[in-house]
Amino acid sequence: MNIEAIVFYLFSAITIIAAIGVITVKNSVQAVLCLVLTFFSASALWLLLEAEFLAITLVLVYVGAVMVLFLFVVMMLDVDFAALKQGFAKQLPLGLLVGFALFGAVYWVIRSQVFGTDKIPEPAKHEQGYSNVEELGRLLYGEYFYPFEIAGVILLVAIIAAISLTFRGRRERKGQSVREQHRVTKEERLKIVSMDSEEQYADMEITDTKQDEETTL
Amino acid sequence: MSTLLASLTAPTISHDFWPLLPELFLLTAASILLIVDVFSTDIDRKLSYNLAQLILISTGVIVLFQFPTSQDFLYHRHFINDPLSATIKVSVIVLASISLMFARPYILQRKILRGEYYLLHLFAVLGMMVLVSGASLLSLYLGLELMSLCLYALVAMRRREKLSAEAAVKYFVMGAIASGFILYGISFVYGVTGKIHLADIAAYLTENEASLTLRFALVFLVTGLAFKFGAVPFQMWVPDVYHGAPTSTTVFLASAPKVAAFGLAIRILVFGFAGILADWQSLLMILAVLSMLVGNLVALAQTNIKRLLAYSAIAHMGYFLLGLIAGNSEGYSASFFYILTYAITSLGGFGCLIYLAKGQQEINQIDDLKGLGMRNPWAGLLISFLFLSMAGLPPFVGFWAKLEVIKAVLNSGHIWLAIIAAAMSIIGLFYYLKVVKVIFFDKPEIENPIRAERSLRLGLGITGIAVAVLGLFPAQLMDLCQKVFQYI
Amino acid sequence: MLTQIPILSLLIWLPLIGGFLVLFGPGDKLLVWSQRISLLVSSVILLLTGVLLYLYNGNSGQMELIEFSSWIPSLNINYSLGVDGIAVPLIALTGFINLLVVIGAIGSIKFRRAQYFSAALIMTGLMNGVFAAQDAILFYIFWEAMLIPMFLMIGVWGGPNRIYATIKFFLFTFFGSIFMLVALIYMGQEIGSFAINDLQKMPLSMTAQTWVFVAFVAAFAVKIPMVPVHTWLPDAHVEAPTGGSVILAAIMLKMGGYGFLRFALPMTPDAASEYAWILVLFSLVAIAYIGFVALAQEDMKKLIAYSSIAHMGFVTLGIFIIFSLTASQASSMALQGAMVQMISHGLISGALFFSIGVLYDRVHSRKISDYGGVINSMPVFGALLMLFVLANAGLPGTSGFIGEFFVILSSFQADWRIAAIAATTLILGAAYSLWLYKRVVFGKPLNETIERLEDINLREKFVLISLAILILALGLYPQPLIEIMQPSIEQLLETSQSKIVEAVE
Amino acid sequence: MSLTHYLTVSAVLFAISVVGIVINRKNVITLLMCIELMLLAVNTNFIAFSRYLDDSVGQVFVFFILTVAAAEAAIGLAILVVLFRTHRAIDVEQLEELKG
Amino acid sequence: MALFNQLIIIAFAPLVGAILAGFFGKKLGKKWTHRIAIGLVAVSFVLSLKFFLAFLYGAAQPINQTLYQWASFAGIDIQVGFLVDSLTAMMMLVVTFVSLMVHIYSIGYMHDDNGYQRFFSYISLFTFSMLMLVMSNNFLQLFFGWEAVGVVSYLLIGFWFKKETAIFANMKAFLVNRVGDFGFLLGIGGILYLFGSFDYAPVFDKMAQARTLQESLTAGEVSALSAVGLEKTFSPWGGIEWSAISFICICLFIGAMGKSAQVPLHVWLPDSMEGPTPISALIHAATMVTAGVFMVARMSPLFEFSETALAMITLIGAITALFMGLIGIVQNDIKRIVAYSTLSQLGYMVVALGVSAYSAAIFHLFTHAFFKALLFLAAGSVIVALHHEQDLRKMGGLRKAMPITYWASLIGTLALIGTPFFAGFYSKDAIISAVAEADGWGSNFAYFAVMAGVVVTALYSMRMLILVFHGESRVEESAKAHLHESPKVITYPLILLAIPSLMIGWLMAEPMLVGDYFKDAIVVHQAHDTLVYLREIFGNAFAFGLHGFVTPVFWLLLAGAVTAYICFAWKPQLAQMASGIFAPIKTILQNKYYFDDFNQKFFAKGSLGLGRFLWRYGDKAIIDDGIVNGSARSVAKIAAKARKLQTGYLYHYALLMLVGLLILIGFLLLRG
Repeated sequence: MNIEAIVFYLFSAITIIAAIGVITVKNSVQAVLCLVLTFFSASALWLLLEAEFLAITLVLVYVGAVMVLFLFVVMMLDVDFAALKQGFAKQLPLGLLVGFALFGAVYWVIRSQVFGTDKIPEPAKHEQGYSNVEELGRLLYGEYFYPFEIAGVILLVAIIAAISLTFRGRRERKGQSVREQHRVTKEERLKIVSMDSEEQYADMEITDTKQDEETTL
Repeated sequence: MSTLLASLTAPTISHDFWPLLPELFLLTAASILLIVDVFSTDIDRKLSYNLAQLILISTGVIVLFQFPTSQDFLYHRHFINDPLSATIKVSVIVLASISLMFARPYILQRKILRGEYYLLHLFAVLGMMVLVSGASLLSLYLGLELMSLCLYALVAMRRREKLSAEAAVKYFVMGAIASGFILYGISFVYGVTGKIHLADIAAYLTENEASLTLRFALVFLVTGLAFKFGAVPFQMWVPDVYHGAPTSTTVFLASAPKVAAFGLAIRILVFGFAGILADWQSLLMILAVLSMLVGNLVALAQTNIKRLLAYSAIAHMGYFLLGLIAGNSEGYSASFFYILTYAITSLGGFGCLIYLAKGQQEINQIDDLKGLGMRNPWAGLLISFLFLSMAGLPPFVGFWAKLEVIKAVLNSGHIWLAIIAAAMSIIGLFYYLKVVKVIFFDKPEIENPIRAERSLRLGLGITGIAVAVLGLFPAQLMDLCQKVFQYI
Repeated sequence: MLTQIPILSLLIWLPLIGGFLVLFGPGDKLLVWSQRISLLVSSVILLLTGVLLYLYNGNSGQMELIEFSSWIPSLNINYSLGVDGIAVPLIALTGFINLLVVIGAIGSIKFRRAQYFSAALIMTGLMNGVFAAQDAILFYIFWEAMLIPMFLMIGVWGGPNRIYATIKFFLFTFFGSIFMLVALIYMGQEIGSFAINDLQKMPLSMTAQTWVFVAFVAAFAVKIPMVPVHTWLPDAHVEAPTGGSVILAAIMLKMGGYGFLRFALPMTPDAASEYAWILVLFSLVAIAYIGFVALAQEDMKKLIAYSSIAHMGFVTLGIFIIFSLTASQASSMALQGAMVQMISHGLISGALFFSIGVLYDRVHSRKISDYGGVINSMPVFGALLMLFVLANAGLPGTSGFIGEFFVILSSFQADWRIAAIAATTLILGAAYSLWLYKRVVFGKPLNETIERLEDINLREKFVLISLAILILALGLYPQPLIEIMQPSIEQLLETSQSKIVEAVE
Repeated sequence: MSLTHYLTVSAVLFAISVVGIVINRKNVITLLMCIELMLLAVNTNFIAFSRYLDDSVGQVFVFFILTVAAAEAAIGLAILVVLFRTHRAIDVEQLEELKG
Repeated sequence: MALFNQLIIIAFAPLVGAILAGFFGKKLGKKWTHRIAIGLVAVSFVLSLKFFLAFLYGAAQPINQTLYQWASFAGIDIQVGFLVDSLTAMMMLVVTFVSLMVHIYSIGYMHDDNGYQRFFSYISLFTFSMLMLVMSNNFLQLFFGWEAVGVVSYLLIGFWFKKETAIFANMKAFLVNRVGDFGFLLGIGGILYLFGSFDYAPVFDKMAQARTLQESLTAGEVSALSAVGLEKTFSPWGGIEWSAISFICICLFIGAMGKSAQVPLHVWLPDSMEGPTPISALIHAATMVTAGVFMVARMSPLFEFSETALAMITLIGAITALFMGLIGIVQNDIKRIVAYSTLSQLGYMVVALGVSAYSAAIFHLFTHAFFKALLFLAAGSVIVALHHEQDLRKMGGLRKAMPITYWASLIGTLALIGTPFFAGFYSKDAIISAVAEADGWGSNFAYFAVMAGVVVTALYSMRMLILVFHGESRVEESAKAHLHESPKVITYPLILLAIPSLMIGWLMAEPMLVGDYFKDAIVVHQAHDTLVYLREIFGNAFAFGLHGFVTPVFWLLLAGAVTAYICFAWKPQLAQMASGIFAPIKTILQNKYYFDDFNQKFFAKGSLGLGRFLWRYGDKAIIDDGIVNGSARSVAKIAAKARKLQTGYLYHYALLMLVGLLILIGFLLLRG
């Protein structure tokens, strides 16, 4: 067994165990950390596969940004994590069954008879001086400029969407909408309630535009 | 002369960007709108709305002006410019425009952020345009994601509404899983063929026998597609999202993305995987039968009109798939016709809920339509047109749609599918009739007539009348649907 | 000059346009306007049917007054119209009944009257379309579209249980016709044309014929209706407003028979001949079984509805007995009988439903037990109803006799036992008709309301008397009608020869 | 190391993510993480293929997936925030008002 | 004027009368209504008489001409036309004459009725229908007339529509007749099947050919029939075969049984007495009920070829003749007695038909029309005089007050019981002698029945005469005060009818019974000719009348009459005693052999019950609730179940998605 195999098996094991951790640990913060670990070890595997740029990107972008965002949200949301006990026991057998079935099905098509070394031998390692980054850059800015642009738009959309969803801004302005005032009907303005004679004015309600209930973080 | 020769022979880096003009225009204009919106002080964002409509219309006009007459692969074959893509683009733009008409009063009443709402619409449209022009699995994926991300956000836009948030979460999670499936499938396609361009994959399939792995990958792709269409058993999100989303979003969600998804399906299945037609045919058959069955049956048990329409949408996807199953250009054009007309119909179908909504009060139950025929005969009539069209009754356009797909499926020899489709449409008729019944036969609780915004009336009028007029004169649209498949 | 006008298109579109005009016109706010327009349009329709009868030559038995324009070239579906001797009388009947329905509605419909008129007019246009269409898909469109106004008519102006009835009606009919659509599409896409003429000529293997035939039967048997898919009819009739019942009974049921003649027989003759015995059997069941069931009814409309089913049994019997007949003479007679029965039943059942409508407008009950001795206060009505009831019982000299007579006699040629069962209608028909009459009209006035009933007014008189005249005229001198139909029936018998081709499959 | 090895690892990851989604009844965040896992599996697949096919396209694809996944995560978390604001919880089991 | 135009006038004049009276009666007023109606019927009568006389003196040839083409297609021609031969001419005479008398009589009888004009319209219409029936030259028109008279009879029985019994009786009459028509229609179906035509002429031609063959070759019936292509048979079920001719004849006779009220389809006739008396005379005695007899005689070429049918006819006729007469003895309603007498006499006619003595039957029909109409009208006269009292027990001793009526009744009764020289004698004696001659199946019983019938007839006839006109008056005081003879419009018809009742027998017996008056209309096979003996002994009418006094028939008659005299006039206690002794028989007779009860319980209640059962369980329970709503329900149930799958939980959704994926994968793997 060469060093490559040892590294492969080591990081594969870590990846898988950490991934299992992600879905099993009770605490969300721990889960995020497990995920971080998964990413780390996965990036190691990617390095084995000579995808240096992506491996580093994974660590930088994913672990550095996305996972931090996750952690941030987990921390920010005032979630009672005690209440979020993992109650998956009931689903577990079924889930495992499905998981195994899925894995079995996938394995059937990737088994070594299909993708073994005899079928697809590992290509030679890249020569010295080969730059993965350069290669990718050439592709991205050349052949793949069109998808690249779209990816940019996607990020823009993500910004807009995320902001518009979470943006709370100023409290709703107390501005008038002439349109709404114009359209209000008699029924909406005044609700006449039949009432007893002694409580003359008590039951009379004026239903105006309802004030939206504000929620705070 | 020599320059011309040179340009032909030399590996050129420069590109002709004219075919991309609609997308570029839309993107640029949307970005401008973004800026304009930021600086707008009008609480109603009237300007933004008008601009958004203007942008859509202009984009549509641009597409029409450079309507392609041939099939061109551009930009390193990531982009395809053909009549099919142009037609879908135009129809998506039209649908989006009408759904904005419906959306405007709705979001105004509910204090949904206006500018962003329009923007997300525009970007969703952009995503769809990218999607239908995608010639590689990568550009298709990106287009799909662009569209989906906008839709996720649009579903969640009614931020104070519990149902809206719930729907958004469900939609997002399920959608992400579906994307994951598609990607997983794509990874295997790439792994087996080494290609991500549709044309290359098609070429690979003509040269090689499809391996089990590739067909396996196909299942994942079909699953993803089925999810986007909302075909059984990947339909679970449909009723919940249609129900929980703001109605204005539902209007959009139920129309334009379906057409775009049709483009996606054609690109993947026909442009890429025509070589293993028999495989995806049989997969789609299962989906179609299940969709027709489950959609119609469960719709029967609904009291909530949005859910009813959602299940009916599921059922419609079953019928729609029949055309694809036929596996020839006649079938594809039948499906295209089906999805186009269905989109218009469902636009109106959901739109009418906005039309009927009164202030903050939502229309949810079928019973809320009570006595509509009396309160506003015109609206009652138009809405019944829509529902009867969905039921596939002549002389409305839904009839032709059903006729075409049934013809296509009969043509391909699957008579049993046609019979199931026919049998299921009986159940379908029942719940549509229930709605028509409520509109015309039940006594309303409130007698006063409905006053609706002009844009609502316009939207409902356009869809309702389109359903009837297309029903009487479907030939042009049918021809168009056939023409766009002439390159296949 | 008359030959230049597209008479069939006019017959279809004029009522449709008129109907929409009334619908979108001022409605009940300007009721007089709506009424006048409806009456005007209806009269013009009747006039046009007169023109149609004049223009129709009918010696060849072929389609005449053909109109053709391309509609959907990609599917080869065309706007193609034409009539033969089978369609012409039915169109004439439609125009006539429509006018009566409009006139009848003036007094008896109390709300949303303009919409009622428009529903009646639209339905008339669509029904004319059904009879005139020469393209299978065009036919289907009219066939289905017609359900919508009828659905609304029953649902809006119907009785207490109208919603159940109208949905049942719609679903039943749709259930049948959707399979017919599949069959038509199947045939159409096999030969690439939906022209009825082409479909009739198209060779089909026995298996294909069987399936197509089953689909046709599903559609037409429900419509006509045959036992055991008849149960929508009593419900629909009972709940429908008078005009709705009249249209339903007088014309819509005929479409089933028309469909059998136009589609099932010529397109799938071999399958039809193979399975004719089943349909004959069910026709006989309809005649005998429904006769007894009608006897037990306590609701006037239901009774008439059941009697309609029994009478339509003669239509199906006449149509399908031809496969057991060897003499062409007898086949002609059977089909003539079926056709005459359709026309005559249109008149008689229309008249009966109008009569019940007259009573209902006054007493607001359809229960037989709420009546008795009506003749004391309504002698003219009683006399007319007597005629209708007797015609319903198949009295010679009225139109009700001819169809039954022909069908019984021709089925005698096949097997006297069939004729014997069919002839039980003589007894049963008389029993339920006369018993109804006895309970409702004869006797001492049941109560004060009955005693004070007003006899029919001028409008009702017009409706009932014009029907009575036609019923008698047809009964005493059916030859003109028979002459119109005969060449087409011959033609039909010719096209209904075996066309089996064992296609290489 | 054969291709199968790498693919198997990613298949395991894929299966784990799927099982995670199915068995998780409480926390929506976990769902989001499972989705990230799923994408990781996909990416690993792509990179492995890319390596063994000796073709950079796979890596380019992964690049885009990473981009999209980031955007997706952003929107997902935004939705999560919205959810939390309305429900005061991110409990999956509470998300059952829409059903039937 | 061409003969054919005269025929048109004969037939349609009453129709015009009916239309005028019916639609314009209110405007015309009573007087003009009856003037017009009577005038038009008189026209018919005069022309009919002319035709009759022409045939009587052998100066006319049968006329067979088409009026118009009713329907014509594919080689089938159905027309409306007239066939007038001696038989028709006689029937026309009877119909128009009796009708005229009844018209006149009705002026008095219906004087105060609100429906005066309606009544005239109806009876004119009836006359028209009856004429169409007898003058028809084809089966369709025959059926038309057949049904039309039934309808008018229906209308007239229910003329007093407020009377519950009347409107029950008329429905019963119509329905029972419809049972007969059922057979009749099948018979017509058989005719068309066998002969391919509706017209009489080709049918009779074919039969004549067969007969010639049979007689010349002395071949059997079957071979003669097969020689002309009529050997077809029907098989009701495996193995059994009926000859087509027999089948047709029996079917036609079933029609005749309905119309001519033969057991067991006789039940409607007594009840039909609920109608006004004039129509009982016209329809239910003289004309309509004899239509069956007429029809069988008209079809004699057919019936002659069916021994089976003839035997059946004999049997049914004999039963009717005897047993219906018996019921007459115990009746107390004056009209019902006459009605049962009519039944019995119809039985005589039918027996005669059965033994192939068609001319005897028709002759009896002829004479019976006069004297029975006379009896009815006389009874009507009594009823009017007593203010619509019909119970014998409230009459008696009316001879003084109503001499004309009395004498008319007496003549009628004597004619009915067959006193020599009266009209009934000739016809009845002819029948009895023919039955005596007959040797067909059942003829022995028939002979017994007709002989016993003579006694019975005498008994009930004399009983009625005695109880009404003789003895103590039992009339109620209120009526007694203004008891007087009926007005002239009533008595004149009585007188006019009494004349033929007296004389028509010896005037007509010679040409009709033994002569060749019917030579062109009635066909009798030589082997069946039962009137041979009569022809031998007849001599002339006077001699035959004298001969009548020495036949056993006369003594039987006398016995009956004397018994009646003893029991009801001389010693009424005897009647009491007899009714005590024969109590069980009396009960049976009073209950009319329980036919009505059986019909009511079995057929009426039974069909209604069956209808209800089929409706409730067939239509409602099985089809509607079971199949239609049941499938709707189960679909709804499945839908509700399927709906539960949408639990709302994300993990279920994901799970289902995965399962779906796995299913698709599995499917693909299985597909190979």
